[in-house]
Amino acid sequence: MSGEVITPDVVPAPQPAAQMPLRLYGEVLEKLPLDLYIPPDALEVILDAFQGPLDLLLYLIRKANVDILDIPMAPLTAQYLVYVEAMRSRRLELAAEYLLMAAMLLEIKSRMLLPKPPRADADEVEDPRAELVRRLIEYEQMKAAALALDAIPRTQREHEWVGVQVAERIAEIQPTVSAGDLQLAWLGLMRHANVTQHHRVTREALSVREFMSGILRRLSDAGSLRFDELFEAGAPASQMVVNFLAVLELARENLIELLQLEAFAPIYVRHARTAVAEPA
Amino acid sequence: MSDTPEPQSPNLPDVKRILEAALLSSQDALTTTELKRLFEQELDHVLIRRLLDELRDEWAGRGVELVQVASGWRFRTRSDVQPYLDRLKNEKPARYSRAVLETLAIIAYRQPVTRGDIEDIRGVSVSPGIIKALEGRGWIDSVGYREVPGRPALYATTRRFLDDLGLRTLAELPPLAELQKVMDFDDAR
Amino acid sequence: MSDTPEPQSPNLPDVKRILEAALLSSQDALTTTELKRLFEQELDHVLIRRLLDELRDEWAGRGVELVQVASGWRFRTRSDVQPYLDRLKNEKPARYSRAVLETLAIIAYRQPVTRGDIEDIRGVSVSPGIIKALEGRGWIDSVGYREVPGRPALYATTRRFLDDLGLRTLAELPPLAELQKVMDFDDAR
Repeated sequence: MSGEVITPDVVPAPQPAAQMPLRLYGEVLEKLPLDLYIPPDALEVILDAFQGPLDLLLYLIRKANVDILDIPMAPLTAQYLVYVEAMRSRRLELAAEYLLMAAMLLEIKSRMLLPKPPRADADEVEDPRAELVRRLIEYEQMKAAALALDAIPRTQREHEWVGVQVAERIAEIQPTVSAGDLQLAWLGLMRHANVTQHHRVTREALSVREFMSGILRRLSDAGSLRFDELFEAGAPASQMVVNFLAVLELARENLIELLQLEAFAPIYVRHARTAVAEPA
Repeated sequence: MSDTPEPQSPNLPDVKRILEAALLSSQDALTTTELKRLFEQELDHVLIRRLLDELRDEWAGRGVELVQVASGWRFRTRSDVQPYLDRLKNEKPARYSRAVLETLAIIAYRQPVTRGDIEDIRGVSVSPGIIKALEGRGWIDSVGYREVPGRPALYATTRRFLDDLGLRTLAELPPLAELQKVMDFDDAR
Repeated sequence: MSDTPEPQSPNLPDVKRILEAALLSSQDALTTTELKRLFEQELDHVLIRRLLDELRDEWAGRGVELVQVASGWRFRTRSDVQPYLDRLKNEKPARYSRAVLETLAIIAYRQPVTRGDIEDIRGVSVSPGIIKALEGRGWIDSVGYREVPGRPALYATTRRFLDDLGLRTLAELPPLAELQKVMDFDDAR
């Protein structure tokens, strides 16, 4: 993909031919076709500039200012062949497409020379040039479209996308955990420790444990509470029972102390030996 | 699940401020549907659209503009500041050869096309390097195969191609020249 | 094919406009020395600095702010729009490690427990980071101390833990009795 492309427009204007005669298929060309002359050292560059035989043909047609719908096949073919011959004589690597096009042009030219068959439906006879013209027009269209596309301002040439840094996250996205994850974690633990029996916890016991935590939390806030304050008046009986079990379990695990100064005096509940200095 | 407090329902100036921040910081263009997701409350498409238009107007005349491209809304620098920004860049922007540009034009205007189709139109063979360069830029990709012997790949342009050229749809491509002549010719024969 | 003309000497408003566009489109922070390279004429450091200060003031109160960081100047989103921008992201949240999940399970099912209790059950030491992570999440807290030497903290799950897991009470945690069956089944095959 060579960057700089020399468009056919920079081909120098024809100059009077004073050099060696050009030969076309062995015959010396007496008269140079219009707009044909190319300075020898420019040939390579110029041929490089053509994208292929269609591009070359278009150049010749546009330069000669002829109607693309009524191409004079003889001069065009002659000009084209001179170019191709020039390429060959300079041993430039000639793409096969150029030769294929030369054959096609010669074929069209010869068909144009044949007398038209005297038919009634003469309208239906197709112009031998039709297919070539269709291709030339389509290619020219795309050539123009390529230039138009390239003229559109585009990112990284005329524009840059704006992309402002996003401030550091305040809080990273937190992992989610489901109850099932916990179940699996416990399962893994138990399998690993093989202490299932020991740690079997029933639904009931869990409720007790929840109340245990709750009582400890309240004691942390309040310091100590009257025993009856641990029970919510009007709570369902089942809840009262679970709560009571929680108090007993806390006492059994030495997590709380139950204090009664004298018989029938209120019972106080506090963290085990809370009197010991507790870090603030 | 995040620890950040749920944002309150923002009022309109805040909505615009948030839209602007989202568009300025996004790596890609954002559609109005995506922009609606910024807000907890359900905002109307028409409202978002109106605020985007207001933002675009507010940015007019600055070095950066809000544009609507194929994949949504996006800020980009204006072309008149680009020569300055180029001074900061170490590499020059890619220039494409005529072969690449013509191939791109054929894919853009005639898609989906096979490499054979492109060769028919250009009259020369298309090197794999050209297709690779366009694919590498993210401007074309293969969208299927033509069910003929060899199952050649069918190429089409991408949304990124439109985005990079600042177009919303293929219909915004420059109209093809000389189409009239082709018609005349077809009619004439 | 764009033969962009050499930019003319810009006047001051243009300089500011160009600085803004460069900073908005740059991937990295830009130093004043780099910013000077935008312009052909030699601009004073003090001038650039003054314009940057002006820009910073002009952007105050918007969703994006101009900040000076160690590596230079850059625009970035303000933290208050972050919760909105987060909604656009669809990254998957991270997952907790097995160690964290097991610790959480032990605290949930055996609360109140000390770190020592957790270590007894898991058979490995529990890093302070795990406890911190769960406390930071607001899922566990210390509800007291066990009156043994060292007075280790007793951990329990919080209301927020139940809320986040969509449970009303701990009793709604998957029953462990059923787990036993699952395990028996697993062992049997």
